[in-house]
Amino acid sequence: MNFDFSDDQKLLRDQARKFLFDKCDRKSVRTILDDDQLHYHKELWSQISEMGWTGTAIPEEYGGLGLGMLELCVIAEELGRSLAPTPFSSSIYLFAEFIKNYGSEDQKKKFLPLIASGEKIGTFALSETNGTPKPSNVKTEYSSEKINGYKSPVSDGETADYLIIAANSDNKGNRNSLSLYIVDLHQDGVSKTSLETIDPTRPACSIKFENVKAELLGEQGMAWDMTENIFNRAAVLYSFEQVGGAQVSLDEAKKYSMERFAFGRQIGSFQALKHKMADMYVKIELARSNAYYGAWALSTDSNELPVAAAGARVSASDAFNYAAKENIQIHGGVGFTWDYDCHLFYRRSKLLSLNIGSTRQWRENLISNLEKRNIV
Amino acid sequence: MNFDFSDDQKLLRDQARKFLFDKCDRKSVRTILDDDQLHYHKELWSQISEMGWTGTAIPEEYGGLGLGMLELCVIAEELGRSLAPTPFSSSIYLFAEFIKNYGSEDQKKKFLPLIASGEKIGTFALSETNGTPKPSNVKTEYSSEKINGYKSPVSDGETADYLIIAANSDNKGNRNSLSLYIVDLHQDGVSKTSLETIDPTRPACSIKFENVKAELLGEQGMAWDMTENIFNRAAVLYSFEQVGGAQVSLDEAKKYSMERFAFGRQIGSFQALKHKMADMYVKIELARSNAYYGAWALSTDSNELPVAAAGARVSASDAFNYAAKENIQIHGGVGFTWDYDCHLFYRRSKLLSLNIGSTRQWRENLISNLEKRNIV
Amino acid sequence: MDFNDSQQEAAFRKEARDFLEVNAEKRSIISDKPNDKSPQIAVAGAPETVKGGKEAAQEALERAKVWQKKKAEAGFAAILWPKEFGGYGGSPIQQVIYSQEEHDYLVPSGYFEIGIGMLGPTMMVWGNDEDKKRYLPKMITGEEIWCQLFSEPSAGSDLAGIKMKAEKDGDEWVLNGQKVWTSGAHFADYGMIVARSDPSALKHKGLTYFYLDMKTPGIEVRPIKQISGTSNFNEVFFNDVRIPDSQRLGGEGEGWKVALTTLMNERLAVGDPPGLDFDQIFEATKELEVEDGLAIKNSEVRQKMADWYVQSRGLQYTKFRSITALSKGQTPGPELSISKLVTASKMQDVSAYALELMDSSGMVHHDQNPVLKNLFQNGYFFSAAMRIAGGTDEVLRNIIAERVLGLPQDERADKKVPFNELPSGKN
Amino acid sequence: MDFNDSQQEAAFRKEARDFLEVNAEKRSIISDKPNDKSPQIAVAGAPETVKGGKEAAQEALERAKVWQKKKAEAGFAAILWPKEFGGYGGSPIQQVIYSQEEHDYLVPSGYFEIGIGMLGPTMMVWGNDEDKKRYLPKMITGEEIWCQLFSEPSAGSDLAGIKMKAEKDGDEWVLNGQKVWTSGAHFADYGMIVARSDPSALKHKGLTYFYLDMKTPGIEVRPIKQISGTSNFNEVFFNDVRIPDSQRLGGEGEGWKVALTTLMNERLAVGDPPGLDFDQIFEATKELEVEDGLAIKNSEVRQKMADWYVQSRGLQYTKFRSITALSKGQTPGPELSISKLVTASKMQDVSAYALELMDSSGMVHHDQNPVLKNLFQNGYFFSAAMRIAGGTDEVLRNIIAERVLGLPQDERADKKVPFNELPSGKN
Repeated sequence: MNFDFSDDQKLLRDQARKFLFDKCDRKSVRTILDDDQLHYHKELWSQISEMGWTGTAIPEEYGGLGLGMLELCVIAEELGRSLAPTPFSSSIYLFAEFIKNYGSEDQKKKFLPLIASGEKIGTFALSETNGTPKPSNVKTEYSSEKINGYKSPVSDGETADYLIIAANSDNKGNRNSLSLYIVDLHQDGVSKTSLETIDPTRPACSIKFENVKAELLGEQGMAWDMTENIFNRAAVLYSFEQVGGAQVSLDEAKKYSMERFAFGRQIGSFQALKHKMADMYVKIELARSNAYYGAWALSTDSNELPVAAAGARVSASDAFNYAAKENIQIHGGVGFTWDYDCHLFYRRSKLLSLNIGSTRQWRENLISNLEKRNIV
Repeated sequence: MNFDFSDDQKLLRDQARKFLFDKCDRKSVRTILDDDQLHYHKELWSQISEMGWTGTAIPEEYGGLGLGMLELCVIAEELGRSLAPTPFSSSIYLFAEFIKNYGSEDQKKKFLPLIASGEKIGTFALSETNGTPKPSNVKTEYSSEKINGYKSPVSDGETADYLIIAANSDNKGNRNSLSLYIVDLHQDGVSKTSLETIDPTRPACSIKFENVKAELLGEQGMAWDMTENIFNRAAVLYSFEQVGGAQVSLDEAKKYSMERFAFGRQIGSFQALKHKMADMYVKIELARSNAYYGAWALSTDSNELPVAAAGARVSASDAFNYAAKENIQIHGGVGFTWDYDCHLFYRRSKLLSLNIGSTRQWRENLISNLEKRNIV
Repeated sequence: MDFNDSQQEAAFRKEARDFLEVNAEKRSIISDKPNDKSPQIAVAGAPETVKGGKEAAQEALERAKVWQKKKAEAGFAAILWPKEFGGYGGSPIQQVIYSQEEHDYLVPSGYFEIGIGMLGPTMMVWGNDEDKKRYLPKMITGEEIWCQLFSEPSAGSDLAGIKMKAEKDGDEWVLNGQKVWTSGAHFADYGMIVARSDPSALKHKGLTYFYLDMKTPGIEVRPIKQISGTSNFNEVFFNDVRIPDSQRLGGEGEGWKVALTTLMNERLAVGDPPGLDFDQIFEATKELEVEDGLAIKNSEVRQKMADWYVQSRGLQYTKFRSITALSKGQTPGPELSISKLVTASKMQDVSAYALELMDSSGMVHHDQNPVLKNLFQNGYFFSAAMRIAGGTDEVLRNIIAERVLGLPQDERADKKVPFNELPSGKN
Repeated sequence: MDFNDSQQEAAFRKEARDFLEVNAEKRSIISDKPNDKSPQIAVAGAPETVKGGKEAAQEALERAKVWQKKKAEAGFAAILWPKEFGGYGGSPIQQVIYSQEEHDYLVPSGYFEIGIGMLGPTMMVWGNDEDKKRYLPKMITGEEIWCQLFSEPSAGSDLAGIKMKAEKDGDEWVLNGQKVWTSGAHFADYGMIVARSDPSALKHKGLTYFYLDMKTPGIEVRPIKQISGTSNFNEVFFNDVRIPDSQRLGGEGEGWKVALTTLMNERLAVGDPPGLDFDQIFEATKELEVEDGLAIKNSEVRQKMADWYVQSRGLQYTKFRSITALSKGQTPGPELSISKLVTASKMQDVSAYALELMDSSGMVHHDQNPVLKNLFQNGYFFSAAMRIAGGTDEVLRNIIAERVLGLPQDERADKKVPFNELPSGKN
């Protein structure tokens, strides 16, 4: 029984924590928050790319470090703790994973080194409407080697050089008519419109495609299956970001409640606040354990992954949403000011629980996969 | 604006409270709880019948007092407070209301005086299986003037003289194939089996029917519509019982928390307990207000009744379930002993939130009726 | 039980309605003007910063003053105040009726409520005749706007923890310190303030209460930017602010008593704030699609909606019960204390859930979001503030437990020790 | 990360499995023997009263003793104890492995845990050599059963509020008072007890700790009937019970310190109690029908189930993390403190919800109810007790806040005042 990260992985975690503590303080985060024109922290991005984080789980032959998914989990937790304003998740958890898992040898050779070095940034686009994405809601089309259509919101779309996009390869509008394509966003016919997100440090845009060149990724008609699998993989990584953010929310609530006095006492001595923090702790520990299980399933390519990933995501979303929201509450008046950092976590927590599908949708996934497992 | 009971109604409430305080103390309730053979408190039943409570909302021409539904609401709240172990609700909220609203003149003349005087007891039976009752789950049949089938659970079935029963009048097994019938339970072919309920002071049994005589109530094929309407009416009355029970649960929690000391303090001075009781109070006030609205709709035959009744029931079930459960918690160790009364309320609260359909089902009703109202 | 007005009530309602029909614009429905439905700060007198900067804010203020003047002339601006100060001399039920009617119209709000609802009544009790004659009528007409300077960085939930120094110097007082969460300080003409005149007395005994001109030298007002990006509140800094002793209300050391008068006059509920509630999410679920079709047809959505419906309507009917008590001349029970507690958390839950239903589009703030515009995104931020402003959830539960249910107070460390010996952390 | 045993661990597991395969019956699945799945009291050593009255209870006790003897002979009864007292001299991870394996079998439980897990270790620390030699080996073999006499009517959550009088009379002590919530007092041969030897000392200073023979004259045991109708606990009355001073453990006035040894030895989690959790309601939803078909296909049911699943598995994986720490020779973190807190409320919610899904049939208790028999009806009652026994939800949250998170203690009124001057109400 070894349900823990290895000493090497823990060392990596400590290094990452220290690095981000130095290079990604709240002031850095706020430079992105406060400036509509900045979509990510370029300097930080260069630095973490130089350190090889972007290539953590990319094989050495494609320019990566060739470490495993567990190492990526460890880094994800630290990115979550520090609220790092970079396109790391879009480019690494999504774009790179799609290419790594489904790209042809040529595609891997072409894209992975650029992504691993941080030189180029990739992202993924599925949603076109409000509400739960369904095959029938995808109107974007691929025909005559061109993409026409519209995607919104596209996380990190403004920053991205490449995009993986789901589009209809025939007209049926069902699950099997959808394929994935790789699009170079630096071409005519691509028009981006900025969107304001609930967390401006994690931006998004909408993108219109008019006769845009694209190349097929993976098997035709398999977009939905591939997306489910990569979303499962990403869900585990995001769950570590969420656990990281939740833990800091609790830590800061605790710190404030011990410094702040009311009625002649530390406010952290009032049961109303103590028990709220105990509840945060419980949710975070459950989430952490579920995330670990997800990490195990991810790192071993277990067929438990669909259940483990959904469990990790549901638990982590719940923990971070709760911790971020009650962190504001524990701070009282200052908690809802712009100057205090509580809202940074409140924003991030909600964004992270929506970006690859709502928690509601992941609960549904969880039970579906449990049913399937039961049948098998 | 007069959103309150009248002075006369309040006087009736005070009298009822005083009467039940004297005649229906916890010892009386426990005589029924502790004895498998006793299904209701006969002496209490005689007394409340003599006082005319059973005839409150039955017109004078059929032997009742000819008061209104508001008066019945007032009495219901007191019955709920005192945990009265009688078949009042089965006989009055259900059986009498069915006859009053849908009976022929002959049926009213025959049954209502017997019910109003408390001489005879009636009840109603729909469910045959576990889970949400649906027309397709009703297998009981009426043909050649005879009922054959099975009903379970039948509240107060062992005590009842008469039963209104839903049965198929043709074989379609859909909503319109169901009719209601009145059955005299004192006849061959009726066999009852005792069931142990979660609240033995509110008993139930299963009943098997073999070639049992029955007479049609109301229009053929209209069982489901009539039942929905009478359940709506009963839901308001039950919501008053629930509010009454919830209020006593809170009162007793409060009392105990002020008498009991731990760590050198009244336990009611700890925020964990204070805030729990504040939450009870909030739920109870919301439930009371929703019940009042239900009472208004009931007493004015408003077409708001379906929405108002469902709202009252959902809110009251929530309040009583919460108050009863946390009353145990506030009592700590003694709270889960047989000797303390907390469990009487815990039992009753759950039973009352299941007897005419689960709270879940009533939430569903509420939204359905809101949708209908929106369309109209 | 019935919902009809008495004859007199009906007559008054007609009067109010006639006035509003002529002088104000009806509130639009949700889908027409979504921004009108943006949640407003529900605590007294905190108008959302008007988008468009200072000029737009100044214009909005002027429009509000024009409206207030009309309302005052028609007699509706201070229904409960005695006629001698320009009030209507009316009853609480009339105030409720007017508020109900006004709720259907788009009228400026958040400028005059604190003065008319809380500070004016305080002056009526504690001011001298001259002061009353001078200040009260202009509160009603909107010519002079007042703000309330109570909260401080270390006196939030613990209202009496005030540190603002008031030192006597001859016939004057010198104020030094900081107030915070002051609604409307940036446009107020006058304010009422509680300060600590004797730090060596017990916490509740060393306070004194004053009113002052907000243009008095040494006062600096700085807006507080909130989580929503807008500013409803201010910090107000006092640097050797000198005011004459004649502006004291109540005796030296009696400040807490005077402050209680202010706090107990929190105005009667004046209709629900135009907010984000069951009706809005009900609309949204008719537009949004989830995995198995329209959200409103989904069982989980329906179950949640039902709970919000009974909370929302339960509060409304609770208000009806209070109004009934009022219309019978009784004091309403403590039922209203539950309103903000329930409403704020409900709004947070409803908002967060609506974003869930939008799935990844829920991330997108602002007018690009087609469902009910940015209503739920705004609500997500606004509700977090609403759970705190005007009494945190925790303070409200304590109030219900202690004042409504009569449960014992928390162990209090601050009752028997001189204020300047109380532990207070670094604040 | 992997879930495999080390070579040594695997060998030990095989040893345990071999023993169990030969000597015990595999636990049946849910639908075969529903009563085996009835929730058991999760606190140490409280076997559900056996249905069928005293004789059946006696038989069950005898069976348990037979089983315990076998287990002790095989070395598995006290894996953590040193060999000199009949233990296995094993490691915590071995204890966990054995418990995991035993969990799959139907074996008697609730008789010996308190002795082996808590009282034996207390004697090892505080007893003299003679006592240890005399009593410890028979705890393991099950020849002598021990109970823990700590709680009192006014010492529940407030464990140190003990009033039981211990008065010294020459070489003897005279005990007078009442204990309560004593598991197994009705079949125990010996007990350990904390009593107040000096009421004028501070609350935690005036206690003394003893062991005693439960047949000592003056002891009366009365079962407590619980909400479920069964009796897992007892009241124990002491009327001039005389015990020699030689049965004192620790010094006079050191009782609290000794008691802490007992409390800190709460045994390692020994596998989950066979209970009522996600798996059970998952099964039920495949049988029950709601308005739109099978419950498992209903969206609201699925959403709720998902939350219970992640709670349930989250606890299980948290335990894996602790076991990992154990297997590396570390002390597990405080993660385990969350287990009962989460489990008890989850069980109450799951039970109540299952009854909802049954609709009116949920009212019916007992074997007539065809879905999973009376599992959820029992769970509805049992969980209410589980949220209290062994530390209420509120005490557990306090423990997490103070001991895990390091938050400040509540204001304590009882720290500086002699015990007999503390307010204590009528109890």
